[in-house]
Amino acid sequence: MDQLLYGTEVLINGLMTGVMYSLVALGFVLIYKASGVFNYAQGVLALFAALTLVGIMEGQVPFAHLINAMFGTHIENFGWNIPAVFAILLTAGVMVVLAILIEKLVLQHLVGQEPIILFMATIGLAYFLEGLGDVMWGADIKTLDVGLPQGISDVVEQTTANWFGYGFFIDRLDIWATIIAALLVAALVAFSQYTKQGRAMRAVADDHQAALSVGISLQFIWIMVWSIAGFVALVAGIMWGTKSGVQFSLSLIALKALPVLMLGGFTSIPGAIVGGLIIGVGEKLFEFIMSSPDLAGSWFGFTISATENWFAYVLALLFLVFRPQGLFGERIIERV
Amino acid sequence: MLYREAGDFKTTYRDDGQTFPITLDRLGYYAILFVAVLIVPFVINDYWASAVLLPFLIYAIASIGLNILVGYAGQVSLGTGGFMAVGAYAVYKLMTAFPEVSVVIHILLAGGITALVGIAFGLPSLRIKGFYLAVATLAAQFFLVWLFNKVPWFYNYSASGQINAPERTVLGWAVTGPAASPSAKYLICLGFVIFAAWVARNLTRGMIGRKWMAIRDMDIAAEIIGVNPLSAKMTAFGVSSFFVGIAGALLFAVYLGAAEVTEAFGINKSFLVLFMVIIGGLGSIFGSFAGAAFLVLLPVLLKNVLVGVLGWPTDLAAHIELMIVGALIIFFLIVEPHGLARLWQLVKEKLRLWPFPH
Amino acid sequence: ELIVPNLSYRTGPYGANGTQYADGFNDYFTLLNERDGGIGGETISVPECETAYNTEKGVECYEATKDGALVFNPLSTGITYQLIPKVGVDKKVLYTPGYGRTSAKNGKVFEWVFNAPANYWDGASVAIKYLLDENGGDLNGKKIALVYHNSAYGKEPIRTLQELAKKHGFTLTEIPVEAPGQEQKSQWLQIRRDKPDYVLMWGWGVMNQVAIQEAANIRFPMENFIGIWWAGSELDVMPAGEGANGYKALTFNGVGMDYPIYDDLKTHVIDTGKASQGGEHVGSAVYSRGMYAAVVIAEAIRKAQELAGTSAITPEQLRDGFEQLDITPERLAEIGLPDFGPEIKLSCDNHGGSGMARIQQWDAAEKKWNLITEFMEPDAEVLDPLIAEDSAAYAQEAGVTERSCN
Amino acid sequence: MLDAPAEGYVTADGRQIGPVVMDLKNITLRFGGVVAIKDISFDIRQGEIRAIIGPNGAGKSSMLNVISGFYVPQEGEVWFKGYRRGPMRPYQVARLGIARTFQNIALFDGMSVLDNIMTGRLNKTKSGFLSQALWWGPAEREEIANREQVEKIIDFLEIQNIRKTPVGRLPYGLKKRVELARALAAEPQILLLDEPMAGMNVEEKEDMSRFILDVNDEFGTTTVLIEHDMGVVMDLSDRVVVMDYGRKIGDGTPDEVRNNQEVIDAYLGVAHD
Amino acid sequence: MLDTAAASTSQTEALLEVNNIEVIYNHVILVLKGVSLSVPKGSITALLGGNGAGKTTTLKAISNLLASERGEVTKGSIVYRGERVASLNPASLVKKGVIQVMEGRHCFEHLTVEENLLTGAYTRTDGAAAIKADLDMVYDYFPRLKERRRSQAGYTSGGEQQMVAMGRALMSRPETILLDEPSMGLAPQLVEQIFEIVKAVNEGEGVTFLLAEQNTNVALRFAHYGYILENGRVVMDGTAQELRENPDVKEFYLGMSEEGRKSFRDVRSYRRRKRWLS
Ligand SMILES: Nc1ncnc2c1ncn2[C@@H]1O[C@H](COP(=O)(O)OP(=O)(O)OP(=O)(O)O)[C@@H](O)[C@H]1O
Ligand SMILES: Nc1ncnc2c1ncn2[C@@H]1O[C@H](COP(=O)(O)OP(=O)(O)OP(=O)(O)O)[C@@H](O)[C@H]1O
Ligand SMILES: [Mg+2]
Ligand SMILES: [Mg+2]
Repeated sequence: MDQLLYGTEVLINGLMTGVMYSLVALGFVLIYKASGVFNYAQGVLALFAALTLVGIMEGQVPFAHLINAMFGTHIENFGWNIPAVFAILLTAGVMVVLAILIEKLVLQHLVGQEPIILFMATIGLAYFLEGLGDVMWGADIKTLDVGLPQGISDVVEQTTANWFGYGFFIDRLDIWATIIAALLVAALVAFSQYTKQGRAMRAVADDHQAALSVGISLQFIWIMVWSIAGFVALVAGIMWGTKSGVQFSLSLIALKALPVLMLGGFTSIPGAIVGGLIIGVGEKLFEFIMSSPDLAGSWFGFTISATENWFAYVLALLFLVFRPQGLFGERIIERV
Repeated sequence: MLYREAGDFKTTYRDDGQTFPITLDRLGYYAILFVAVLIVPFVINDYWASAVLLPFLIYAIASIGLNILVGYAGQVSLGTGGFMAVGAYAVYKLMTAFPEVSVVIHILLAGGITALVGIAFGLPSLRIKGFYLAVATLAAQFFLVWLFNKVPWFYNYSASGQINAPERTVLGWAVTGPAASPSAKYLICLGFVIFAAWVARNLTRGMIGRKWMAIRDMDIAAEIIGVNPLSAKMTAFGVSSFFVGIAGALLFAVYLGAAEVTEAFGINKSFLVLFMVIIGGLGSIFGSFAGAAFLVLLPVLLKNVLVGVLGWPTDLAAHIELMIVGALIIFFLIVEPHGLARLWQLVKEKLRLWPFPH
Repeated sequence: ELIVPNLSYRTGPYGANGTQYADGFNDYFTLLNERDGGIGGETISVPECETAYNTEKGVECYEATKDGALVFNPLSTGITYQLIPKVGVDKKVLYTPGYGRTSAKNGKVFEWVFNAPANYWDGASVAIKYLLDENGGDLNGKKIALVYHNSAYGKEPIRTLQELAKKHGFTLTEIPVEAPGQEQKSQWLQIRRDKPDYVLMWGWGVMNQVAIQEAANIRFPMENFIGIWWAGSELDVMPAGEGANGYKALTFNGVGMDYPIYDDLKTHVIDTGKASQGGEHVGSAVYSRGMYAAVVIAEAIRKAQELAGTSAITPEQLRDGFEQLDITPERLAEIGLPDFGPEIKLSCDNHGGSGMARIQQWDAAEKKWNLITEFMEPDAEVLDPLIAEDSAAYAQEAGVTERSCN
Repeated sequence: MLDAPAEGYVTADGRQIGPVVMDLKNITLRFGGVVAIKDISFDIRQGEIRAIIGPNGAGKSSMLNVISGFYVPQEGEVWFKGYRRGPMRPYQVARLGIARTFQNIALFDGMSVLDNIMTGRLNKTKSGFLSQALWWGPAEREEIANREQVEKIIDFLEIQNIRKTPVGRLPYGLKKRVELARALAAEPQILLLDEPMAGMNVEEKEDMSRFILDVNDEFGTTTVLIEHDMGVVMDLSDRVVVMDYGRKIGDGTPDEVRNNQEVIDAYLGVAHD
Repeated sequence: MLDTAAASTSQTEALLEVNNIEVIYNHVILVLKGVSLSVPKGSITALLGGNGAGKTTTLKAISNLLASERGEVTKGSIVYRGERVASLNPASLVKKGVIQVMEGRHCFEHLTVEENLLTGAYTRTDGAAAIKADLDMVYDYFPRLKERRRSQAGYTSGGEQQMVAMGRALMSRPETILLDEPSMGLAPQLVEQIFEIVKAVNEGEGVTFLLAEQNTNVALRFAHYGYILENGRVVMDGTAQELRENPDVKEFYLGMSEEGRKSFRDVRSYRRRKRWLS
């Protein structure tokens, strides 16, 4: 009985974690859908956005370190504090500028190239942004607080304690993440399915040349999606940054988002959410069962742990064997 | 006309099928081989060996391996780090279990074991394609690393989970272990590089290579004209992993001497080798060398210039180095998406026309 | 001129910590050069090389800085393992305070490696010692969980803790966290269910921040949560804000700015603009540790010069200096760091010192660490056989014959 | 002529047409709701040129895909040389000696013309993996033998000058020719051609027709041809199947088909000369 | 011959003028070696020539799509309504009314047939009703598309895709359409029909057409003026009438000899009298 309750708690937390993964995966999906580009830099984009947000909130001077090193000055801070809401807006603006630059300097020159080349270019971009983030804002670990609540939700704990005699743990940050993710997904689905821009975006993903030939401006579409993806990255950056501080490792959450994508399908926005939920629950439950002496221990006679890094991928792989395009991905067209 | 092809006629198909059909190329190739085998070992020192030459040679093998898979067979893999780990741990277990057997055999066997593991992880490629496959290969990457970290048998139950290469000799020269001289290490790696390049070249110019390329270019059509996708993909995974395993074995046994799986064979390794393949040129053995050279040399060079020559603080240099490497990758992809190999070819084509523009 | 390369890392997942450590290391030598004109009249040159915590770059850095270098301190267990066999051949000293291969304490096998003042096994033992003290000397029936970085580094204390668990009758639960460790929900839910009395942590990088945050989230009593010294920097606790209040960590060096040396540092290094990175991190926990490593190396150099009767010492002479090193409390006070570290007295067969460490606790309101215990001794009875066993295993594997230390 | 003797006959211009080699019986193929082929039966005789015509989307290419094993019909049987063909993967079908070209050119873009054609000889290659890896005697000998065969085809189709060009760069019409070469290299018993002359001008079509006829003459290769140019179809083929949205609406000699009212309505529009 | 051609077309206003352009692929492969042509407003101009003559390349040069194939115009100029095309990106060219139907269809595979058609209207701003009307018009022209409107374009037959590509171009209400091999792969009566549509659109709405076509027969029946390209050069041009009657054109492009159309079966030797060894 206890195991069942614990299992349920793990499951719910798995769902919540899944939502956090989905936030990162969403950015990938958008860009993939719009350009067929598998944007490895999405994680770094989240890091960059979070760094910028903290920098703006705390009035850090960008490139202070570089300037100081070059001119021997000692500037660090503008000495002002900007409220979170404005800072978020400003950061969103920065992300748009970044999107424009990426389009102008990178994507524009790679029109019509094979997907793997574009993929590689985004890895190059990831390196670049990682370096840029460090040079601009310093490599310190920064604390991010935009006023989101954190920690156990007492309400949930007490209610469940009353009901089941065991209080469930749910992080309030996760609850917020869920709400925000739901809003984002609804907005994005509506956008891509029902608007002209959304249709153009999918057209671009299919065939750059043909899109050009009907007058779709790749430039515009790409700037648009990269801006949106930048904004999604900002949201992901805020969530993850609140949890772990803003630091280099934030960029590695991309690796947690990949199995989510694979499972949900690279091209499906709802897939990113459902995939996230499945992965979140799957990896947490697997870890729970396999590392618990009462479960795996008594069933198999051994326990294993720290499985989460690979289990997500293996789980996604299993799904793919049955549906090679992911759960919700567009069918891969195979014709001759 | 500096570089000429015209007038270089072939009268048999055998001549036409050789690796360097153009005399000038052939001469250049022999010259490089001569320098590599007979001159470099005598002038090599520790720094050059460990900072540049060994990693270059070892990564060249890994790139050839991965190029077979990605460049020739079109199956994108991000599991290279994991497969290198298989090679490393296999050679470690073999070296410690059978100390009397030659390390060369161990390394080849390690390649063979890696090939089997590669084939096993390659099986999903029958269903899964493109980026889905790429991401799926990460399952191999993470699982293998976890496994080697988790199961003490693989690291002979050492307290920390590290593996250390014991000293082994070839023809009386120590090639592994701390006492191995740079030239011995260099020569053994060079030997494997030549072997790998030669085998890869043979495979890719023959029917097997054509099957791979057919699968890469259009898998459905390939199957319809008679390519068995199972055997084509599995041979590609097998051969590729064989080389990658050898590279992993050399990386651990000859180059690093000690390794911890999470650090030495992490996902970054997978990306690094993939980069080499793409920057060098997909589907080109020369490209594998060029890519490996580029990505081994570039950071060393940048570091020496930024820190050594310009005297920047190391952290700034390191961050800017990241930016430069990133920017250069993008730059190269823009200039020539088909890699350094194609760039070289274009240069040759230009030279052929020189001094006329076209 | 004496060369002491600084194999640092200021980028990558652990760059934030690496930066502070490297700054402390650099600044102390800068201070010696600026204030005293070096050591024994020889200026110390500290060429820095970025390893990015990456073993291959570590090897490259080692080779690049090897010429004329005396001693290496790579601040990475992985790179240390790489270098242990190499330094034996190249005859360079490898100094790995508080990290690296624990059994390198055995100087008979590891002639060139020093890991004073404390190693991971010492740390584990001291932590248990502290808990024993807290519980009136009895841990019987207590539950202790070890949350660790699933790598060579994180796995180091397990053997020791298992032995200690047998000896003191507590149960040990091992909870690995796969690097990098951004997501530790499973682990902390497990802790919430199991309700261990204490949690020990061997973490590094983002894993620390997340663990501390998660501990706060599940309202785990922070004073029962003890990290190893690499999980005891300001960087680790700051992101959790108030929640981290009361968190404890081991340390083998003093923290805070209440040491006379900082006056000298200010006049000679910081105010003259010679501080590494502009002196941003002066006084932080990891900075102090970097500085402390430099202090020990400097003292060993001093000793070596004394023994060799020349100021331009060789690595061999430095090794001798290390083996006869004796940093007394008085000497520390003289340096301007009273009570900053334990007494270090090394010998030919003991390359690891006394292994003493103490506990620091985080005060979130003041945003500072407070030292809450004196230096405590590890349990030699448990550790010595382990060290003998592990070093013997290495000796056999690597074909090293023990030297005699008489 | 439809009820020609089982053992074959000789055409007006003196070619030998043999017995039925492939018999398609009651083939039905559906994609979800779309019925691409509805209960179609027809046969192919040894050595003949068999055309399939019909409006766009009629299911001609699908039919070819059924023959080459890429689509598996929901209903119906395929008989080849007197045996019922079981479920087979396309590459196994290819090994039976069925080669084809594709409507939307399916060349291997990354390879040179020569290599593309060499892939056609795939099933004629016997040397093993090791011998290829080490380039031992048999591998090299076989490679050279294959090359000689391929060179003959290259000469035959007059594409010598583009031998080493990557096919991606070739203009459309030449690609079609290379595809034909690749199919020929397999020395097939049955050659399936899906619109081999689309995008060619008259002169090129004449060349192509010549190639098809010569292959047929020379090697007796049975040819199945889909083509929209009625001139070509009527001139080249021995028998014609007409499809219309999945149904078969005609089957017979060019003359019979040409004068079939249903065919005229559905496809030809006007009676062709 | 070129000069007289220029003289004969100069009476009507030239909408599109291509002056002596040279195109190089990949920096080394010279494909067009000085092509000049002029397309009068409201005309149907045909670009004829064998495989690899450079028709597609010419069209792509005009619609500015070469860049994404690593090709570039290195010499000469292309002027549309007095403005140099080089300075425009493909999207603004579409806004100016030039749209291309690409060779090989290039449908958006994952979009449905209807969505494909709607992307054609991407640049239009005249409201949903007008677009709907045009959609109906396209379905009128190609009833088959109406049946398949909900299928993903990737799963439609070759001919259906060709209709989609054509319909998509019509949806943009262009002023000029560059048509690359519209008849390829289409059933005979559909070829006829497509050209009828071209004619209707041309006459009814004054849309100018420049079409590259292999099917010389039909092309010359519907076009007003024709250029023949060989090997990257214009080798002949003239009104459709002139070309139709030119004996060389007759022989090489229309497949007629003095005796009328020959059977394909009777072509006993190759045109260019090449011999093959076997
Ligand atoms: N894989 C598939 N999935 C769904 N529908 C398909 C598939 N393949 C073909 N179809 C449909 O089946 C019908 C017949 O297609 P097919 O390609 O055989 O036509 P076709 O006769 O070759 O036409 P065309 O002359 O235009 O090439 C078409 O309507 C097409 O959309
Ligand atoms: N991307 C490219 N790279 C290199 N060469 C190319 C490229 N595209 C076309 N070419 C070359 O340019 C020449 C002209 O090709 P183009 O496609 O313009 O001919 P075309 O007249 O349209 O022929 P077709 O009637 O077969 O379509 C050909 O020789 C072709 O090999
Ligand atoms: Mg068809
Ligand atoms: Mg063309």
